[in-house]
Amino acid sequence: MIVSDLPVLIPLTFLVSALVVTLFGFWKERWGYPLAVLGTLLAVCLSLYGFFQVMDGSMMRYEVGGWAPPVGIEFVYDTLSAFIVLVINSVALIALIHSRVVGKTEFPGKRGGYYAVAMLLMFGFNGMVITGDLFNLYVFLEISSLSSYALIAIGDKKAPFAAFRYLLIGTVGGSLYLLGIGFLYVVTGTLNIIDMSAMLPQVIDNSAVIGGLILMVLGIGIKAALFPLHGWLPDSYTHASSTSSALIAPIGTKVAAYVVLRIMLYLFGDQLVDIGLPVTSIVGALAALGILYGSIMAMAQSELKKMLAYSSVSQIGYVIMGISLSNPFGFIGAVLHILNHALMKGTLFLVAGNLREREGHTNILKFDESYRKKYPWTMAAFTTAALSMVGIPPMAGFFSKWYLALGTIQNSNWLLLAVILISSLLNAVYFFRVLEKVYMRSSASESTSDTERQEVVPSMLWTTTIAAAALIIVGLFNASIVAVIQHMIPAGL
Amino acid sequence: MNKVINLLLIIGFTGVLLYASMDLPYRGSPDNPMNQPESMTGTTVAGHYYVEKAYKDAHTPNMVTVVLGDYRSMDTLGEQTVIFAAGIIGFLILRRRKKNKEDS
Amino acid sequence: MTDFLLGHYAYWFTILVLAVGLYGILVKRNLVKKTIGLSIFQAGIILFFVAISTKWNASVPIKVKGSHVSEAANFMNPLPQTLMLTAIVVGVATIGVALTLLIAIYKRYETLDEEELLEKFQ
Amino acid sequence: MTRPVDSPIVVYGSRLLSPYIMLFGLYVIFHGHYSPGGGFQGGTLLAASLLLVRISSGSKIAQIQFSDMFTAPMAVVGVLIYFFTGLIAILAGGQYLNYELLPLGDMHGAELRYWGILFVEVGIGLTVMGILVSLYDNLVIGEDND
Amino acid sequence: MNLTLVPILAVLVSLVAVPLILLSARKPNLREFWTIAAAVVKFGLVLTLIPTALEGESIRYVLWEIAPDLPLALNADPLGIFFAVIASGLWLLTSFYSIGYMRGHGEVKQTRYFASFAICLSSTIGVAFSANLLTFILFYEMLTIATYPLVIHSETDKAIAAGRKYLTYTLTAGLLLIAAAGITYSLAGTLTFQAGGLIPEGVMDQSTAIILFLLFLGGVGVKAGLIPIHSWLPSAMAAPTPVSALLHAVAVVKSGVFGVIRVVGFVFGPSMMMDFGLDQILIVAAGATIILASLLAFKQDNLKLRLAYSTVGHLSYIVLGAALLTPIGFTGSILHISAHATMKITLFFCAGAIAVNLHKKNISQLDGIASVMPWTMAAFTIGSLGLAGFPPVNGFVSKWYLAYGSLQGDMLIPVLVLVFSGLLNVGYFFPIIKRAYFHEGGSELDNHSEASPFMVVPLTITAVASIIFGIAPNLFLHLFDMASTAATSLF
Repeated sequence: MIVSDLPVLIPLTFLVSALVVTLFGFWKERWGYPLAVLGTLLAVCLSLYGFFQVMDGSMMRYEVGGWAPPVGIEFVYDTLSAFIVLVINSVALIALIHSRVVGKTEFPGKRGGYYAVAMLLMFGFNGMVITGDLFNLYVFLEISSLSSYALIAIGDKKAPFAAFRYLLIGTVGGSLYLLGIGFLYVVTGTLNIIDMSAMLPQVIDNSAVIGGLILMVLGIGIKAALFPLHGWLPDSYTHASSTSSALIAPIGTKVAAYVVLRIMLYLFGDQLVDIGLPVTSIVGALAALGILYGSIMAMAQSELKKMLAYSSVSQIGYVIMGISLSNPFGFIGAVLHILNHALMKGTLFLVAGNLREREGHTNILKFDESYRKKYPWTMAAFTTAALSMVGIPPMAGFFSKWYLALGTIQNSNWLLLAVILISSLLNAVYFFRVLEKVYMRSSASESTSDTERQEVVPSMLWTTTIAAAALIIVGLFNASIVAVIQHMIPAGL
Repeated sequence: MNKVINLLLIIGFTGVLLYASMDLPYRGSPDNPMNQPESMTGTTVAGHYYVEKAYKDAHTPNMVTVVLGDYRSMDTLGEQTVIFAAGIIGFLILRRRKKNKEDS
Repeated sequence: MTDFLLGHYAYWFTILVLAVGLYGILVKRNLVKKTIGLSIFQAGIILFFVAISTKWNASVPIKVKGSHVSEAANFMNPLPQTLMLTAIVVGVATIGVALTLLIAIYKRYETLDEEELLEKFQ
Repeated sequence: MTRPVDSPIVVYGSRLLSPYIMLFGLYVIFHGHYSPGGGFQGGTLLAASLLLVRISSGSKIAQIQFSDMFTAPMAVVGVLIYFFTGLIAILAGGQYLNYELLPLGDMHGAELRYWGILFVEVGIGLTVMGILVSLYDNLVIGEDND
Repeated sequence: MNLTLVPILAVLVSLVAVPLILLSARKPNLREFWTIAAAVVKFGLVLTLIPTALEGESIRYVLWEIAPDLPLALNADPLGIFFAVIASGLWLLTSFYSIGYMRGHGEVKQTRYFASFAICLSSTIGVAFSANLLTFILFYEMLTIATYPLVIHSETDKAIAAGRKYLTYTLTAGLLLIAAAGITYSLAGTLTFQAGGLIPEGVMDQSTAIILFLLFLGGVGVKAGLIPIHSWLPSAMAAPTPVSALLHAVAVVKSGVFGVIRVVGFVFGPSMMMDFGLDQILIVAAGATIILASLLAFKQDNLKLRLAYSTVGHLSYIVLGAALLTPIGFTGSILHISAHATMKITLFFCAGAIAVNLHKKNISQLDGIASVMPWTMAAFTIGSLGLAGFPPVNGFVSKWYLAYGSLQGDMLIPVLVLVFSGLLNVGYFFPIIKRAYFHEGGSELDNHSEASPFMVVPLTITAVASIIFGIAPNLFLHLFDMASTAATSLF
């Protein structure tokens, strides 16, 4: 019973957690944290179990309410969605465990509501990943969006304004997506992804289908911060509280990218070629521009979190580029990079959270050698993640780039190959800039308090180091992950 | 400069929509794919199925209610969650901390 | 040609509404007006879906007791209408959150004008 | 808006009107199977009846009618009703939200679905009412200090 | 005796030493003990592989698949073992020398220094034993990162700038190498090194081949110090002298030329190189580098810089040997890896000893130091004579084979280049020796004596080794046999 119901139980775990956190969090706000962590832990266990059920490439189609797909809503729990669910839930677990102390200092008195909203966010993300119905996806998209607006609004003074801007542009994105569904629905008469993808070949030359595709990719592209629709991202991630950015930054854009992947490679699949519009090339070009733009902007930042935010813009470009290559290597690269980037950005934002908690700021210009002495482990985690971002083997980041590079080579797309290589260099520039300061610049004050260890509390330290260690482990053993990813490659590729 | 970009955005957006709407089926025509009993690949068409079977399936004359509450009940759960989220968010952002009680 | 116009004019009106909404979001400086623009934008989408759910010579998708009309042709498609019920609720929730944020912003900066806000950030 | 309106006509008029709107809201929820209506619409009406008193008589007095302590729990209860309706179906061996498997007496098939829809509509009604009132309460909360 | 695990152990032994070194940061003696112990163990392990190499066999050890069909695999073939013997043997000497140098200099952050050094050596052995291109890249990049802390060791502005330059060059190179590997993979479907070339015939045309080769050359050529892309090497001389000695005479730069040999012999293969005329590119690049670097060496007054340019030149000897595409040429090329390593490390050791002992870094200050530091200057003389190609130092042997190889390939220009550069070598080394021996030293030399034995002993050993291997290349380590085995396996 439980096994076949997993697709729906995983998201619902978060819904229940949200309700329980709300009830108890109103009563005693300190209960929010353990309940949220417990709920997420349960979800991680379920998704791990579910992942092992479907990792051989099998697929669970769950008919909610007992109605067969075109009539009812179905949840599609295949290898890909199981993988993504596992990734986002694990990263969320790490971020939530990490948030114990940050929560007390950054949003005191609001922890009950905060964790409830965080659980709703995860409910939305899980639903988006698992659902097999386009409109249902929209509903989950809005749940996650509303929650992320709120989580971003909890932060420093500028946070509400950043969140409002995100809300404006994000809602437009959601609406565009909905409009795109509308166009496709009129032409095909169905909302189910699998059902619709079977019909699209017959109506592919209909302008409404093309318009629908454009609108959907545009709408989700806003959520995924695809260049040039990334405008909301840097401010949001910078001004949000450390926990929020550690929770949303690794997951949010990845889930949206996953939806782009579903739309482009599963819904449209090989029809993308017939569509009369070079969609893949355009999306690939945008991704490439985003990669370069994000990297260049990241170099110009003096605020660590803003730098990481721009780096997110660039990294999401890799995922989208992998999708736009629409060949097996590109697919592997994209999916692997979703995992890798979730881990890398998670680690980096956790490090930023650690520094904020201790130093009260994350201004790169103020970094100096004392940081290394005070927080040796935090800085080691930062170094690991930075090397991974640059793409130094055997860190995880290298391998997704490797597959992406193979993908570009397979398509003989030398320009994109060059972009991947150049952006690695740019990554190196802005990360080594920080590393140089942390490891080399002698500290201004020579007081002894600056050289003693003041490492953060265990709950923060361990999560940070585990995330960083995961980068190396994923890198070394990525072949087994890729072996699973190969089961996900859609038939048309 | 900004104004020009905004204007271009609006015009471009309208253009895309107009282009996309050109091939849309005529409004209200019973021949639309979503009103057919069977789709072009031979699967059931949800809209038609609802009209035909809703009463039989749930003894409820209001098809919209059946679709909302039964066929697409997951949507509705999500919808309820959205509302719920909005409420919690209002609470989260606007409620002040109560000064007297706070667990240390 | 006439058929084409009659079959499509409703879509174009919704597109017009969408454009107006987008104009409000992009051009207006006051954040409340932007929110109103957002609302209009969502209304445009709702109109679009309602427009596609119409069927000539058909009634609302509610069976009336006693009448034995049961052919599918006599009822409009209930699916888009249901979807729009959901979308309306989502829209309301979004606007609610937007207003919440606006109040939070206003409490801190005492203005809702975008340019003034940006100036205050400097 | 936290203080009562000055005009007694408005205050008492709205107090008089409130129960009838509430009744109508309940009607809309329960009659949703037969006419346009349902949980969302009815819940909005329920919330309207409460908000009317909140606006006219001021937030303080309105607490007697419906305390803001109850709004969020009521919303939670609403979602829980929906959630458990679905979960019971799973426990009974079916899919989530498959009302045909609700253990309700000796009813079958369509009849069970009829009742299942009613349950979830009630749940939705409670949530919508609770949340709309809670949103109002939160939105006006800042005016206490002005 | 089962040797399967030896390659991986040889790689890991210094990695294992890293945490030990870090943990004993507060106890210098213990820390240095770990370094020495790791070096001894590593050298011992590598030595056990020599018989295998002499038989022309190789030991393959697959760790696990790091990507589908691309295992992380080690393969100790004669060429790799040859390189590993040189690197690990000289690490042992450098470890002793480092202790003397670092303590004599009173350097800070010695823990970081020794830890990075150990990682570097692991990477170098890894590069030597890589069975495929992906493993090669992995260790190659690891080497890049591990060397960075050594380059910026002194943390002066100059060192940091040099570090940036180093990173820019090597990371770019790494990326080009990754691109090249990707293209190779898509062409050949495998990345496993194969004597005689891994790319099958007929999968690419002339232009693809040239582009691919240039990408490879960009990738490995930076570390090999080919001339337009060599300029990180002189800048990196800001590092402490033992670093310059081992890394910029043995580990890093030799990884680069080792990479060139791998690319020429094991990726493209001699016949394909010949078919597409790729050897011409390499010969021109190497020849130009040899001449230009020797000329540039003249200009340098800083002793280490002069040695650096000399290194640039000599690295291209090896590249040139590989480009000749004859068995003898390859033998000479491989031999020159060892020859240049022993000689140049001697010279750098001397430079370091002078710097620590007398605080002199420029050639113009070296007047009369032979009287104070006779051992050091004797070793220096041997080293420079060897580099210029005088018998009986081992530089002569390798040069002889290089020249012989080019004649075997009916090419005269390489011979002329070799002869001319030999003259230039004499030209820029002779003034140093002349100053040291025949100029009158200043009064500040009076109260100085020879440097500490930690430094003098290693440099004497390397100098003596240079001569011994010059007279009998096959003594002890069977270097010559290994080199010729490795070279003939390619044809």
